Amino acid sequence: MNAMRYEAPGSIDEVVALLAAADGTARVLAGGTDLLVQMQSGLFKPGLIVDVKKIAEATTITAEDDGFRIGAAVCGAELGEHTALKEAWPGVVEAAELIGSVQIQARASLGGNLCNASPAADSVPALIAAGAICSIAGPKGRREAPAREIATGPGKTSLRKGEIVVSIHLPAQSPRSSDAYLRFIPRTEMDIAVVGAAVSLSLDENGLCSAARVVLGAIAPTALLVAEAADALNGSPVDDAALERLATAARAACRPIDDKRGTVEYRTKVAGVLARRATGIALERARRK
Amino acid sequence: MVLTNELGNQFAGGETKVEVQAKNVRQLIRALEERYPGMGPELEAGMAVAIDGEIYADPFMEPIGPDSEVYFLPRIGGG
Amino acid sequence: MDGQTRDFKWIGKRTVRPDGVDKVTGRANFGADFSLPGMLVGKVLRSPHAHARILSIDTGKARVLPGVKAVITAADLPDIPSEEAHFGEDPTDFRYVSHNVMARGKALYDGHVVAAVAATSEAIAEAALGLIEVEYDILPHVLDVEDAMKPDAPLVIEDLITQGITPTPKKPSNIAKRIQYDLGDIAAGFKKADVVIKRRFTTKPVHQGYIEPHAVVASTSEDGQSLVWCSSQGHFMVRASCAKLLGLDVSQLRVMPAEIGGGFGGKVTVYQEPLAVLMSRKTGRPVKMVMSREEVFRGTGPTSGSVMTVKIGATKKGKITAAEATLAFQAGAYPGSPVGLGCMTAFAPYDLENVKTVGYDVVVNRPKATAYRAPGAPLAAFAAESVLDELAKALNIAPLELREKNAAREGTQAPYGPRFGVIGYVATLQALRDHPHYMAPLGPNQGRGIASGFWMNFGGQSSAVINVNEDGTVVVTLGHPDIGGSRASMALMAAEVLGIDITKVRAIIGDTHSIGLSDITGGSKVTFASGMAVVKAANDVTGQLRARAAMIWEVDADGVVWEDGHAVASSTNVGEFEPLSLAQIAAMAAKTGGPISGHASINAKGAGPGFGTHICDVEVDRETGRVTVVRYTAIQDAGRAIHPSYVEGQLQGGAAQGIGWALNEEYVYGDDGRLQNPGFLDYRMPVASDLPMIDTVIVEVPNPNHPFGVRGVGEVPIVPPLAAVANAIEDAIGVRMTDLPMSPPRILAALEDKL
Amino acid sequence: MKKSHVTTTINGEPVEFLCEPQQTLLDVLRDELNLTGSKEGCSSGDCGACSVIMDGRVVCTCLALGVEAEGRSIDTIEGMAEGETLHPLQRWFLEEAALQCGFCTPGFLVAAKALLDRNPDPTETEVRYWLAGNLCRCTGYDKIVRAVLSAGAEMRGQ
Repeated sequence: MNAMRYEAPGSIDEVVALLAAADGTARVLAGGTDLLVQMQSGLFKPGLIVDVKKIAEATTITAEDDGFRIGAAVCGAELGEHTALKEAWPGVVEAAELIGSVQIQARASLGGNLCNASPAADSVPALIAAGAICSIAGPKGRREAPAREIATGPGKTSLRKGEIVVSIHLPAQSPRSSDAYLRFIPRTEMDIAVVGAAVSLSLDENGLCSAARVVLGAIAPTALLVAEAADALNGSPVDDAALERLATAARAACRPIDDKRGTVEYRTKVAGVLARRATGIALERARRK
Repeated sequence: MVLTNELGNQFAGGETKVEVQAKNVRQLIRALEERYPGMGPELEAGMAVAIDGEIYADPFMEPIGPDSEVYFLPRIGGG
Repeated sequence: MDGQTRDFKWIGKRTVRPDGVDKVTGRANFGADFSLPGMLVGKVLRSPHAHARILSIDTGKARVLPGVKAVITAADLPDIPSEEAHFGEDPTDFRYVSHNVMARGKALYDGHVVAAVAATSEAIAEAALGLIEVEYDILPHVLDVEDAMKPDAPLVIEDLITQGITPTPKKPSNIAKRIQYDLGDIAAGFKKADVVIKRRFTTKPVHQGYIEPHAVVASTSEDGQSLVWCSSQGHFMVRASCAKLLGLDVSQLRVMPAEIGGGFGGKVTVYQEPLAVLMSRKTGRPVKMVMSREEVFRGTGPTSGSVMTVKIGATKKGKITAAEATLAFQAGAYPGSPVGLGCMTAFAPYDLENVKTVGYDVVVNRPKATAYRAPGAPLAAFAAESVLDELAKALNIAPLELREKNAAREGTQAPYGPRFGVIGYVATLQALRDHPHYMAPLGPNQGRGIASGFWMNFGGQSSAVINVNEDGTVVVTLGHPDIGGSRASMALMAAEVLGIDITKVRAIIGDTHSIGLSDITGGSKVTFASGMAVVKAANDVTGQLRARAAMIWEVDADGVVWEDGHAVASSTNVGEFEPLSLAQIAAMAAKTGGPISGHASINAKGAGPGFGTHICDVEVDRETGRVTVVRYTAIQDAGRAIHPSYVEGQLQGGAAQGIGWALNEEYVYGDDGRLQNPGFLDYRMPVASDLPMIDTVIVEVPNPNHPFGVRGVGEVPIVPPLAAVANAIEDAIGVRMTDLPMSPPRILAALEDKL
Repeated sequence: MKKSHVTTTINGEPVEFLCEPQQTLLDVLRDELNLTGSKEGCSSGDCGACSVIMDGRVVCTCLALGVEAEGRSIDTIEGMAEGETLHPLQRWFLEEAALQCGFCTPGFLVAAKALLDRNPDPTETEVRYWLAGNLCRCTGYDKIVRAVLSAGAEMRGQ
């Protein structure tokens, strides 16, 4: 009977040590809203669970060189209650808050959402659009990596054995800049995204788009940073013509699969629609900044 | 009285409108059994009966008037 | 007891339900909330294949695993003969029920039970399942109803001969039964029509979606007596099924009704109960079996998916001259889909001269279809009410007006034969015309649809006992499990007849040893049938109370009447007596003959058919195809609303299930015949934020056959929504959706085809 | 396998229990502590019938481990009434017939309490989105939302 061991260490170093010593079926527990579903459905039975919720660095939000360092285990609800973070990065916060119900929001974390590496993860496109950088601890010490490089395929990450994401840093928000995230689900809550679209953009003094990042979710094995979509916005007044080019570029980038949540054709069409709408929201927010 | 299409086909050579003399359901089923051998058990096993619009799920001695309209129906269930 | 006209003291009051406090405090015990000392955990092994012959099952390793106390397969259950099963349900066959509970020879669907174990812990039971080696010969499977009807289709049941076809076919097929109802001359009817609309519809299987998974605890003592706690829609049905499947006397089984966490028809049959009883008998220890949500979806009955064709013809003035429907329903692995009921109800709200409905009950490699709230009617109404709407547009007549022109009334001949008695369909149409929703303005991309629905409702066997306690309080014991609030209604009816305060009345559900046999809770029959039994039992009590008062007053019993909860001398020449209250008489019960108890066990007849008309506004996002219900009103004839809140609750709950069925609910199968969405994440039922408030209008056209005029209300509400939503979508974007669910991808595709 | 010893607070009272590390908090509440008010509808966090309030936030106990309760404060449905007097939400659910079968009711009450504790005057839409994680198949949600709004009004002294 492969009984499971549970540890809740007080420091990152202890976590790294535990993971390094584990026989390989170890898992990190933050919110557990993906991990426990997988365990309950008998997908796998980990030999060791390392709970990181006792470690301050992983469970706090701190302002850092006027950006934000978010603990990997901070839950979505807490992000929603952080007014300064919500003011600076509304797109990231609304993406985190769309993950599941209020009950899930009380537990689900950005680190968990990122490392579970689901192609349809809601927070990941917004993190990538915001240019988030992850702080990773492992047997060989600390390193940093952009959020974009974490997921490498469905359920697969670039983390080496024994490494964990400790916190996620969001850069300072520049003036006349904002972000937004939208997803499509058949109902109004509780579904996994059929398509997700995150946009972050900046405007220059006369309202032209000076920088943009457009990231789509659930339309490829990992979240996809679509350069052509950003090019469609850069230098434009983000008018209808630009939005049309953006939508076309978004559709062109899609490589979705057919599954019980959506068909290739449907996801591609809706990706264009959401990219446009998310850009509209980000634009409107940026103008108000 | 009127038989369901299914019964009519199976036992009465497709005929569904039948005139029968009977004072209650039991006598009716006996009369039908005589005229169309094999129909009796089928009626008793799983059929409800409607007499002048009233549906009886477990028919037995319900009275039938001289010019009553009688229908046999499958037992009505629910969920 | 003429309960028709005079105003009532208790009937119609919105009292708190007797089982309410326990439910809001978490005290109420549902199926999985029981546990007993020494209890084992039971688990079943399910076939992973859509269709396979079972060559061998090797349970050797599982049996010897420490902690495993019993391992059973079909060999441990008697191979019982075919026999019709009747519990107020569509007739099924005990042999098929047994094969569905435990596969015999062949596993017919992904999730079909092939073995079961009982062990000292869930972990050990799970491990034991892993040690059972089953050798399968995988066979070609068929899921789609039309494919299954083809002559060369793989046979789900090798020796199945179609019933209802003469001469009886020789060659076996997947068509278990053909059903036909006729009225008048269909061909002549279509000749007289100026406009004829014909449409083909398809729907997917949907699940009842009750939040409580099936759960049972069974315990057997050495004298062969089994105690069973389970949540079901009929503990007498559970008793009878277990007895039949295990070869026991029904008296060897005492089934206690736990609170039931929703059923909607899905719990009118047995799944694990016989296995838990069998394993408790083999081990001499209690066995608890609780399904996981995945098991509920894979292994318990959704209602049928279907392919339907409806053709309706009408004159320019909007008189329907002919209506024809061909319905093919999936029955799942064993015969018994509700296609017959679909045929009977498709056109029932309308006064038609010429009708022809043909139904095919088709077996496929899917879980056995089980009843789901007005079984078959929502499908048939989706097709019929959609074509009616299209006909109205073609004739340039308002959909409501077209229905008014053809509405069924008293004396109308139903498509399945008998003439309707007093019915309230026209009253629901009038209530719709008067309702502010009907003329309210609509916004951009919004549309409005209406649809009507019918269910014949059902009576059946019902028992009630009313015991008068020594202090004048009263306990009403009933035999049907209470899901929707029937204990509240029974208490109200008892209080009304006895004339005492509602707080003096407790209503409980008796177990199979302590109350007379009662059919399943379903067919919208409980308030109707149980109500009749309660009224009869209450009259039995008042009769005894009058006799006791007569004894106290030393007068003849005929001289005493029961009024407002008191024995009263019928006239002054009987004598001058102070009226005696129920409590006063109860206090003297010992002296006047012993405890006072009223009984009634009846087969309730004269169930009044129910009619409903719904109106729905939707908004469609043309760029993504998402449909949002922005306003919904459900109107229904309840005959008499005993407890208005719970009648409203039935209308609102049925509408919500219908909306889910219309928009997003479906079983998704892979090409391998395996279910891909056995969970609440991807089986998309409506959540709170998906729906608006659901307004209700209760019309009351009393049913003359019931002391208080009651008609069943539980099932009609799910019949209209499918078409109401479809008609609203057509009104919003001009696209006639004929396939369910009307999910966003399908709406978007239909919009693009239209461009 | 050695069980873990957990010290926690449930409904305001100190509680200790032993549990296997892989046992969920829901299994512990129901099977070890006999608090069967929290129900198991799906074991995947999709139905909300197992909701409790843990450290002020409403969570699904089927997606938390029993050992995670160490040092935390948990409020279940069993602790919602104060002795004989029901919580206003419990009363209004009864008053407005906001339950039929009652299986989802404990989850709804606990979630609604967490809402009103945080947002005493929610709009209908806010109530519906907050309760979107609690599935109900009997009521169509109408009377549940109305009961929460009514209880909120009473608790605000209106």
